[in-house]
Amino acid sequence: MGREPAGEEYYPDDEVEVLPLMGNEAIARGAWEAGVKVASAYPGTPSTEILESMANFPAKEVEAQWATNEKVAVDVAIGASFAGVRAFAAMKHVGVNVASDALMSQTYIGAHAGLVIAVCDDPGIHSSQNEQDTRLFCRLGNIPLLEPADAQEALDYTRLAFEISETFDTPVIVRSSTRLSHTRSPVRVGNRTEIDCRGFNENPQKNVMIPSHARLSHPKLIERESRVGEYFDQIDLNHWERGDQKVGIITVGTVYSYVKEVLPTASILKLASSYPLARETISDFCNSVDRVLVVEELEPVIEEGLKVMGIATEGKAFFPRVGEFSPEVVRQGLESAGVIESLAPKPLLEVEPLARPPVLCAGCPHTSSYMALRGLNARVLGDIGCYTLAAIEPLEAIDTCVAMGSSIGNAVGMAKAGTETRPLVATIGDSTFLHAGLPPLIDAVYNEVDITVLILDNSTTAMTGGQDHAATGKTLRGEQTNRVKFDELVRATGVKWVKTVDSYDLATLYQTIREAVEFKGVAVVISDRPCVLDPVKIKGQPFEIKAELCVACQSCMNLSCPALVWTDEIFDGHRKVKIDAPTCMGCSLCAQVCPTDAIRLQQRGSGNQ
Amino acid sequence: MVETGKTTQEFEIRDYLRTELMPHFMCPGCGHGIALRALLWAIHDLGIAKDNLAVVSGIGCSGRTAAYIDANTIHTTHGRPLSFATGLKLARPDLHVVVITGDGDSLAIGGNHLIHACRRNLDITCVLLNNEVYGMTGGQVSPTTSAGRYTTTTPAGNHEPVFDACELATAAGASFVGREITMHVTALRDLFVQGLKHSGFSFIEVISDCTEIYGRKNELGNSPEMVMSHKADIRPESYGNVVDEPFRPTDLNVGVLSQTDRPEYYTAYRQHFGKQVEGNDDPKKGGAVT
Amino acid sequence: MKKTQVKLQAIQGNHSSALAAIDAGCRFYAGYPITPSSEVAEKMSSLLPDVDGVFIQMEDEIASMGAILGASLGGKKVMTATSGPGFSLKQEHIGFAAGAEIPCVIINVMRGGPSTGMPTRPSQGDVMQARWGTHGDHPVIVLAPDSVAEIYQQTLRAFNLAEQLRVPVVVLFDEVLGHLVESITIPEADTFERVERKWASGPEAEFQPYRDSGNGVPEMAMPGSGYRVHTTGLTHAEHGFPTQDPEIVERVTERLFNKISANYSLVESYEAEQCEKADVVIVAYGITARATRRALRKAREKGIGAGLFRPVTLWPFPQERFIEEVNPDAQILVPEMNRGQLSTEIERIAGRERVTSLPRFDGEPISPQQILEKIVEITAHG
Amino acid sequence: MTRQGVIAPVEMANTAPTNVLVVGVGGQGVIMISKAVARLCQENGLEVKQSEVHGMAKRGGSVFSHIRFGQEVKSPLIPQGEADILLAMEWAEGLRWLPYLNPERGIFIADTQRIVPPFSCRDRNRGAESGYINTSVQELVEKVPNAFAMDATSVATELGNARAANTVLLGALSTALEFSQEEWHRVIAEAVPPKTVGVNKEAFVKGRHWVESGETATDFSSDNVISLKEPRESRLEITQAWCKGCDICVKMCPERCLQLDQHQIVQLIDEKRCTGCRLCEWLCPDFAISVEAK
Repeated sequence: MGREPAGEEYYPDDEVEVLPLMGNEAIARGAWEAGVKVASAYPGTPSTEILESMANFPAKEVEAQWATNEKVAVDVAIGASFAGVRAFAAMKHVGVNVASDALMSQTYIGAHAGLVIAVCDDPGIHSSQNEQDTRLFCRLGNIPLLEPADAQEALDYTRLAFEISETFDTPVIVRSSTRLSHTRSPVRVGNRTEIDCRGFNENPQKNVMIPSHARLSHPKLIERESRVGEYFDQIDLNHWERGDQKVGIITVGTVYSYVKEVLPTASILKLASSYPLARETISDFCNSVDRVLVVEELEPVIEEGLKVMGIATEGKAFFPRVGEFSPEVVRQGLESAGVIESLAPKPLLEVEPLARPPVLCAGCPHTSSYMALRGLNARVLGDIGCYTLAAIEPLEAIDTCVAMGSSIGNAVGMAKAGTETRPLVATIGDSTFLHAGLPPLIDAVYNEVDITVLILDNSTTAMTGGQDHAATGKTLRGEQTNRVKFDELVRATGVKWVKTVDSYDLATLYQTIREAVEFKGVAVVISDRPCVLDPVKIKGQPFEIKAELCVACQSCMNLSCPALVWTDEIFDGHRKVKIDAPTCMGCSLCAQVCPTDAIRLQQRGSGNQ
Repeated sequence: MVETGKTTQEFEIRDYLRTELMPHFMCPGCGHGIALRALLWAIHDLGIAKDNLAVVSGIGCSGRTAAYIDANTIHTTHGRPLSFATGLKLARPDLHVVVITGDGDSLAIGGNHLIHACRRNLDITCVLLNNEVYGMTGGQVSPTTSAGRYTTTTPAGNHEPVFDACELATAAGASFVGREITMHVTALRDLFVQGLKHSGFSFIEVISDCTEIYGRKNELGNSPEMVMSHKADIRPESYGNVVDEPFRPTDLNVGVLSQTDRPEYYTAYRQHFGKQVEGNDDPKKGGAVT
Repeated sequence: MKKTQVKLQAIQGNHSSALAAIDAGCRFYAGYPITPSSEVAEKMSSLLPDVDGVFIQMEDEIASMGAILGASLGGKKVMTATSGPGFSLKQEHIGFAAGAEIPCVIINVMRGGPSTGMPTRPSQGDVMQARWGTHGDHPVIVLAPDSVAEIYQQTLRAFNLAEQLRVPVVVLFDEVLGHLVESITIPEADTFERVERKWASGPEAEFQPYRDSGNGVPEMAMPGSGYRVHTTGLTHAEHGFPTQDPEIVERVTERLFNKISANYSLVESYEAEQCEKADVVIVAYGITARATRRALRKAREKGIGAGLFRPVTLWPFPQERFIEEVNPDAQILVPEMNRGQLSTEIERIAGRERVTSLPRFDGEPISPQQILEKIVEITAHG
Repeated sequence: MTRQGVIAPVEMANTAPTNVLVVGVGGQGVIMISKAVARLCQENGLEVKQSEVHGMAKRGGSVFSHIRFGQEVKSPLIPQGEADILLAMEWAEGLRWLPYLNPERGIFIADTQRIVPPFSCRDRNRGAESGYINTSVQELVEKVPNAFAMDATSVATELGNARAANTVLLGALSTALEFSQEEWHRVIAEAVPPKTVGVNKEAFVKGRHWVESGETATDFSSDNVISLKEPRESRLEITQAWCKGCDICVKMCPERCLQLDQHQIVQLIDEKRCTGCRLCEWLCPDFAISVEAK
């Protein structure tokens, strides 16, 4: 690369090592090198690997832990910072919503020891419920932001973030995105710098946010904003590439690489941060070119900043506010802005793509829960997790899905509205329940509503790849720890009707949910089976379909199991089904729904699938 | 691409019913109706003429099903249909004789007749509709009522051990023993086909449901739920070691549970006295089986 | 039938009934061994295979009775035989046969009772049970032969009546007759009438299995002949399916009795000997009738005007003939091997004041001397 | 087929980065293959960027990995029409990404194995067609100048481990890149589970030999895309007087197109969804439903 990395003094020449790292690994490495002592996170794609790779560093160096939710993660980090050690939290963009309560106050308090929060946005919504732009949160909370463009910068900026945090007494957010988090590129790594504990700063006026103290802090925050902006002007992070002066491109983060790909000769100002802006640098750059274009993913944060500064600029007039950028998107924007000529469209090889939506895994215990619900004609309030996939056909068993923990609260609201004639069932995963399901459950008990809560306990945080949580009995580092027991927890809230059922026992599950629905008041059913993928891949003896018995009714196909596919055999005009033995993990659900007894355990040695 | 598993001629159940008696008198969701369909379907598939079919039933809800079949039907006394059937079959080896009985009918009052019918191995197909209760008389305990279940005569839950009808029949010498659940209607049909084709005494237990009386009293859910729970109750080995932990351990098997090649009673009787059975050794061939 | 070529045979009463059954066309027998009737089953087991019939020993008397009803429904003439407790067990299905109108013949060789009683001792204790043994209102025909020859004749007749009237017919005799060996003449096959039941005819769609076909007896449907009917023990209408309609129930139940009374000339049979002018008439049946004949001779020798009225058809009792034949002023003596079962029936017909019962129930037959003494006693008082 | 099969190596000395797009379905080893290629490039002193999307990958979804390497790499994403090599572990996935392949000189290497998603088996009507892509090997070869379609899964299965199909394809790919076989074997050995090093090495050699021997295309081993020519409709007849409202048909209907009305009598609420599977007819204890195929 053509630039020198920031913080060069950390790299003694004789110890340069280059590793291929994902953006998330680089962020974790950066925090570790910066001497972080406490790190906490709640998993969420695309941020999950940050804490997972943090756990690869020795426990005596960094206390890495899963938190029950993002607010808890931030509070843990704040506590460590109060205690005088460098602290770190990581989350995905929507996690900031949960954490923001703490974050918006902590920004008034500042950071005694370095406090850095890594946030991974998900432009393009690969695996989220929205594509909110975290930069707006930074502006809202006056929290300085750093935006690396590649894995090297991810490491460097994270290290630097701790310096900025301590220098300016502020929490700092390092913002990544799906593309950066999951792109692997070579990274020059350094060593860990042990930082001495600063001890607790006995200063109630600074640390205790009561109105009188907060009123004093707010002006300092405003002042801090301009000081950090000035700092961004001074340090060599904003990268100015002088080129063609007709057009100057201001960009930030991963978008920079697309701009370079499409327009290698332009004048480019690649900012390190969208907030606070390096106003002087920007002014200089804008003065050096005839026309200024801001190329930024999602919201026009920089563009509006420039307009406030009185700089004539264009951006979102040509570039979309939605979706993930790519070289093609940048090219189209620059073409419509008249910066580059339209290329004659290449004769691309077009094929109508096959729809391959993600589905619940073969043997996923959630499948039976939703098969059971499907039969009950219930109004199902969904939540965040793999099970959200049950909303699409063929299960089509979820009516709403808002945010982590919303299901139960939504059910309470619908019950209070009193207009829904169908039974109300909130479905929520184990990890999600711990994350944000408990307060609304307490609310449901407190406000005496008639709802059923189905806790889908698969003993892991499956959607993000199988992370532990408070009810798995294991820590981030895989050590045994205390375990929350759902039935006891739920009873303690005052729920009178609690039953635990094996998720693979479809009939009992169906029956139990039906009984729960008939119960007047809050009823909780715990559907209990481990995830088939994590923490260990479960693989039982596969099932097979006796073709001669199959009547192609498609009952099993309603499971949407990836192991079930059509064959070329026809019964009464319908296609018969077969089981792909390597994919089948032997959960028996298809056999349980087959009305013709055509699905049997594969006899050993008879498999021809 | 091949079209498989379909009968050549469409089965239309009305062709086999006394439609003037419909709707039948069974309660909503009673599994006996499903079993009846499977039986008639099998009879259709085998090409057995209604004129050559005799259905003998006992007393109880199961006994009432026979009347709806457009065949030679005999609704006999409590527990005794097998005795009537024995006489009928010996008198008329050309008829296909099917007995429909219930759990109380065949295992309690008719237990003696059942075991001896099994022992003799006369070519009769005996269908036991097992709904675990005396439904007709208002829901009293039967020899197959599951442990702990409530009936009008087990107010504190059933404390008696139960019969496994199929094991009983096998031990008594029935040369064909099978079991199915109503939800497996096509499998049940196939089991009936096999049982009807079998030369000798075939015993087929159908796990049926009594929703209105037994189900309600024991909170077993409504009909679809009862039908589905039968599905979950059966054939542990079919569900294997559901990834290392069986989800519901039972020992109820379905399908053909035992089949032996013992001499058929009537054929053996004739041969014993040095006579050939009219037409052919195989009494089945006297009928219209194709 | 080759057996009928044998003109004269010395045979046991029980065997006699078996031979008659075969000659009547019985092709199915199901039974369960019980003293003193077991020889009937034994004989049938050897006779039936030769005539392409089937003998089966069932698991109990209930099943035996069920089996013969099944076979009868299949179109065969059928019979079973039993005694004592076995007859009790058969009652359930005798009722079924009465209700569903299934032709069948039941041999009951009476022994001492109640319960297991005295298996090897004779009795006439089942007279009332033969009539009222099963529950509900129903007709039954009971025939009471008094010799091995008559066992043969009445068994033949029992089949004819059963077939003709679609009723269960009981042939009732006691242990003594059952085991008595006498020479009898077996008639040529073409010398006696063998009646077949009336089979269904006419359009299948219009056929009703319990519709009066003219003489009160419905036609019967032969399985496999196209008439697919329903047979049930439940009270049923003409179409054969259950009913609880009071009007229909009354009509069909009435017909069950009417078919017997309307055809009573076929059913009735009795012997009246010097009854018209007698001072004393002995009403006796079965083995007791044979002792009575001897007592009568002695009484006449003593100058007593004594007659004999012997009902062969015990049930329904030939009441009209009795009134016709018997001197209305005669004293009536009813010797029987029970506590007076038939005598109450005679009291009902003749008036209590005229009837004297001579019961014996110690397991021994009534002797001529006993009867004579009683005749003398009655006439002395008279 | 007259085309010469052997792959001409990609010109790696070019200043522009070399673009390899590896695609497949979750669980096929797309990421593993990508890492191996990336590692090999990095060890040869090239700058490498490898970008992937997971999250949904484990749920049977489409998985892709962009690998870009050269003297200098900017964007981690390959622009459309600029992939030098498209390596597809699954047939339809290969076709999905065709727009990314350089139309003039791009090399297409695909396993003809077809993983039919449950979603493709959704049309329940009589005579329904599979939603799986219809393009045959022949059609593809006609469109793409440098297409190589091989039944890698069968090759790997013959070796005793179907999962080694990705290494078979890697063997084919290796002929397009100027790295030595020894280097390939080393990175593969590091990437795969220790127990499977042997079989993967064999798989690699098989794939490489397949291309070197001049092969270009294998036809499908089985055919799951045949269409039924006789779509038929079904008609549901409900004898209302016989129905007792037991709800069995409503609950057992795979298409959820039945419902009890206010009189507890079954009715068909969505005629279009009914496929005529007959379950309702079969499971009705009251014989109140019959299905007729028109």
